[in-house]
Amino acid sequence: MKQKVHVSTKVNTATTLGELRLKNPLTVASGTYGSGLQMADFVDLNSLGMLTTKGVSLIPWAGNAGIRMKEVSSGMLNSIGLQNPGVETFIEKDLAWLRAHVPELPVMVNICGHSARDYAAVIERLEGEPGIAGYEVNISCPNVSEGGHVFGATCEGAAEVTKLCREKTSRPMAVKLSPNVGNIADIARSVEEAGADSISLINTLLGTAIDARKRSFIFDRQFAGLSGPAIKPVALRMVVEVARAVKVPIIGMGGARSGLDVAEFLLAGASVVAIGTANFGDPLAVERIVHELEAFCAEEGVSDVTELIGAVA
Amino acid sequence: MKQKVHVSTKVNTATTLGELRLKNPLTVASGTYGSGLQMADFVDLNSLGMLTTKGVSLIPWAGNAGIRMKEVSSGMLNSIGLQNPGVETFIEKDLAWLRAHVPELPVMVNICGHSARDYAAVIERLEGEPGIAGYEVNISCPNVSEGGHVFGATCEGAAEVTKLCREKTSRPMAVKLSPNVGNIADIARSVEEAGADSISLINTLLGTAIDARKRSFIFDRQFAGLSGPAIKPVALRMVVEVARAVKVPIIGMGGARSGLDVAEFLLAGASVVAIGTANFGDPLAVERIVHELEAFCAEEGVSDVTELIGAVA
Amino acid sequence: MCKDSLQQASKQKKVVCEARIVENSAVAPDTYALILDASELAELVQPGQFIELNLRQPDLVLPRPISAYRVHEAGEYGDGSYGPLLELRYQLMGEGTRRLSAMPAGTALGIFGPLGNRWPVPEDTKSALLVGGGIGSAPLAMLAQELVDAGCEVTMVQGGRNSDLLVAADLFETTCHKHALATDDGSKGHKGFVTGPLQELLEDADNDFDIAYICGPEPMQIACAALCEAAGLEAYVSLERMMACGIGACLTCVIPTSKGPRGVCCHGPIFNSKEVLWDEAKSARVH
Amino acid sequence: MCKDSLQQASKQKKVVCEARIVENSAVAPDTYALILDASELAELVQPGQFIELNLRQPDLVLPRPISAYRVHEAGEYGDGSYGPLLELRYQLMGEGTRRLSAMPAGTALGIFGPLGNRWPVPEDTKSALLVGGGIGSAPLAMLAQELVDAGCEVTMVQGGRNSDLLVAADLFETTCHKHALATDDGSKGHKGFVTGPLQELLEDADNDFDIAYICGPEPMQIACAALCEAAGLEAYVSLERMMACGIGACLTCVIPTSKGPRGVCCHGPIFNSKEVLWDEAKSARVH
Repeated sequence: MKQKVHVSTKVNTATTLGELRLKNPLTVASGTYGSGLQMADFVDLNSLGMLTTKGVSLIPWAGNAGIRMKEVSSGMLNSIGLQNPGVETFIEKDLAWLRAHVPELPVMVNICGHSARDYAAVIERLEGEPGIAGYEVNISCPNVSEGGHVFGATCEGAAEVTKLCREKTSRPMAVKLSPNVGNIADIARSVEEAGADSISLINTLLGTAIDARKRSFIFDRQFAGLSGPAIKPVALRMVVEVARAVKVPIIGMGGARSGLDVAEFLLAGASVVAIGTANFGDPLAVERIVHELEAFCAEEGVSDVTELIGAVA
Repeated sequence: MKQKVHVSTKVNTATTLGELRLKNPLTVASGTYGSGLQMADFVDLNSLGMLTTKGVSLIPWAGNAGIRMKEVSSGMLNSIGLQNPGVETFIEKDLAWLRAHVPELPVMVNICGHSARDYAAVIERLEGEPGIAGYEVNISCPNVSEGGHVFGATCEGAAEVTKLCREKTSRPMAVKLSPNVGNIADIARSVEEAGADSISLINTLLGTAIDARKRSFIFDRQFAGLSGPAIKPVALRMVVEVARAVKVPIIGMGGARSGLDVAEFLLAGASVVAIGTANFGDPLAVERIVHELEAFCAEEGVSDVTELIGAVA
Repeated sequence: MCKDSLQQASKQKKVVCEARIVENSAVAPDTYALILDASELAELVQPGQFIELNLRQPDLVLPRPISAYRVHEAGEYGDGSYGPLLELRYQLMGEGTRRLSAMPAGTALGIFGPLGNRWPVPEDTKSALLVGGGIGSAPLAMLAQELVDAGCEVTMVQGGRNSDLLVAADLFETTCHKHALATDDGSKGHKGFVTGPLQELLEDADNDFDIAYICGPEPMQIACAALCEAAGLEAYVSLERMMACGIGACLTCVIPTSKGPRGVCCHGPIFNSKEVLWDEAKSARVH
Repeated sequence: MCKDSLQQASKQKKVVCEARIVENSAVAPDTYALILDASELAELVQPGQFIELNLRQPDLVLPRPISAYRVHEAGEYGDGSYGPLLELRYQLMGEGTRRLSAMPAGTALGIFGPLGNRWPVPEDTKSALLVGGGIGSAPLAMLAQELVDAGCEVTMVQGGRNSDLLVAADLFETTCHKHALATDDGSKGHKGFVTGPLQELLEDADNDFDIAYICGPEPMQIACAALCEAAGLEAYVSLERMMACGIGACLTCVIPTSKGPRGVCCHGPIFNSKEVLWDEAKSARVH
């Protein structure tokens, strides 16, 4: 086994996401951390480089009926349905809490909608509110006017949402891509051209689970989103593909649960890495992973984590 | 915990794949079982419902350089590159051996090629040879004339290969789809229209692995194919989608490793289920899984496994 | 969505730590007693609350929520000397509990909590009716002890498939003032569901219950709550749903209530039975 | 592709069974002795062959190939009475071996084999030179014993990072007629690589080796094979590659040779050093 050399390299973990300056390259995958305040009894939110909130829609969404989660091999399927109390409640309660309690923490507000105008309207409403570092536009929401296909399934749909949102904000704006496509690089390029400042990927892989004894789907909506370590190889591959296709920075995610995983995502081309499913097993996951990443860098003589970004050969 | 009722239901495991009659719905995923003969010291090949061989090309393929496999969470990535000695050697050695030793076993010969004509030529060469139950056309091979994109990435490419192969054979012909697309149902329909008698899915998900300390890809070709339980939820979902889109039977696969998994694939719409990665950990996996499937059916009062096909609601 | 409950729960300190297994043994068919060395958490946990247990199995990405059964005072236990120990009772339900059941003493697990709300005890509670079904009796044990210690008259009605599955019956027999039993097979107590003895107790004019606490399989909870409500008795139930984070972040475990969707992990697990929309809730039942 | 080797190997019976751990203990830093109760397999295995061990960890889908170290005769062992026991030596290399190292006696694992070819011993072999590096000495132990039993003169040259990592040095010291040692840090034997004492032995006119058997890290095997070849000595090496099926089905572990690509699992693991195309093989090295 390789002897670990404990070099006393001082590691600078600070990174940037476009114009945003982050104290470390860790954020959380939208929906796994609430709007942050739910975690505050367990974790120091300031340990995050950036907070990404649960998706916020224009009006309250009730989310899906039936079972919402099933654990599968090295992962989980979820069918939450972006339940949220809507942008007004978000501003009044969550955002106010964040401003009051973690004023220094960059907050990326995740945006969802059932039409391109929905998304734009949420951003328009938030644009005047202080305490928001930027937006992450989730184009994996079902497009109600287009029969439920997600916006992220086509270059045109992805670009449309991006463009309308871009018009409403001068803040940094990430667009979060769906991985359930055959041309992730094309979609990334469309989104970049339409004005995204950064690209988040991957959202969950579309999967299903069946209860063989009941002969029924586990989920009322039949299909659900797969996350966790199971999808890490696919996520890494897509980050590599997108990093080669666009110039804007990438927020990489998909099954990362260790400092080594984060290093892999950085090497693949991500500037920031989101921890998702790993938060569930351990509310302190991000804190631990930041330490692991620092240790990895120290061992490898990396004095600045940004050295790793896109450095795979 | 549910009390298991040990009903003495006699279970008929026989099924069909179009005109083929199989003693049970189990086969093996191409490439995980050699051409069968390599396994013969360990397992009674006649325990399979059907044998699916490793891919056979017109001329010998050397396969990929570098590391060819990496274990990942609940799965593995492979980059074998369809190494095979070519159709002549296959006929002379492997097929001859199969005819001599397991004459009753339905043998599905998996076909690969770098051009649509390649595929057709392999089938043409095999068509006169006895001891072949049918072909499984793997359209996930890189299309050399189209810059390495796989045939299975587009409806047109998939249909073209299918059509040319169809012209060369009157034997049952399955087409094996790539899951790295956004429209699996469309591709399945194209392939059905072009003359496929059945559809196999899913091939591996495209992924990658990075050695963070070396800052390099694990695989010389950078990307590799993900298989194993990690992909089961995606595979099941795609089987459901394809079963709704086509009338031809389905050979389902992707991470199945137990009788319960097989029942889920059958319920999702598969008529036959292939065991892949699970063969590596246990050469007797298929035999065990057949028994587990029988036990499941007995417990659930299923007297005929074909009752399960597509029966999810 | 758990902002309200958060503000309330925030008053309670939370702990994320490592817990070593002190004992993990079968106490009935498919039923285990798990004693954990997690003293800070043991000191905090209230009757009805639960913890999340990270089994540290790489392929099982989610922690397991398990309700507190009781807290052992600091002192000697087995071969060692410990701070307060947390005891849980769990039943084999799937792969996670199966693996947990094979873990020997000394195994280190991740744990965080206490989570969720507690059984509410109005100040003037003089007589309480507890109804437990199967493993669902376990989350009532701490409550029974607390009520008895507070001078409250406690009646426990307990059901199970058979006499082996009357979880912690000895403890309830010792703790409670009255203890009625029912088994599906009649191997102990009333033959039939727990609703039989419950109905009798409710009809008995000598009883003057102030409140009912119900925990068990959902159909049993529904039936028992209906009987209590019909008798004009306020009933609280402890619900179970597939759960991920356990702390109100992911919205996996929501339950429809008359107040809107509520998180079992953060607004619950304990709800006033009248508020739960049982029919709507049915499609997300775990069992 | 393993048709030829298959026909050859077919003469050997193969076993797929369950094996219980009889002993699993650290014998040196990061190095473990694993004794398995798998008597049918133990009776079949030949020097240089390996087995595949299914660790029964749900997230680790592949079995672990490990070479046979030695076979203990049937009889008493520890607390029990056993048929022939199979002993392996393994080093912590990653997640699989890490988990294996934590498994107590009594743990049931899946096993299949014997796999691969064996060290070839030409009929007229009178004097053999064995060269082992690190954990790579282990697959030479059965061979050394076999050769000694056959009346062959056996010289073992063994290297390791330090004296602790001269795997099974005591056994070789007892078994072999000559035993030369080298450590990187000079803590035992020659200070430096194993090539030092090897070169001396090859240059010593008193030695008249018929054949050399080399096992260890690939760069060490290459260097040692080159020295042997230069001295006109036929050398066999035991190779390692990422492996899946272990039986010639999946073509994961191919190695480029002058005869074309060959499977380490089915044509190997043992190859004539002259046939291996070392430069081409480099990109698929495991370590």
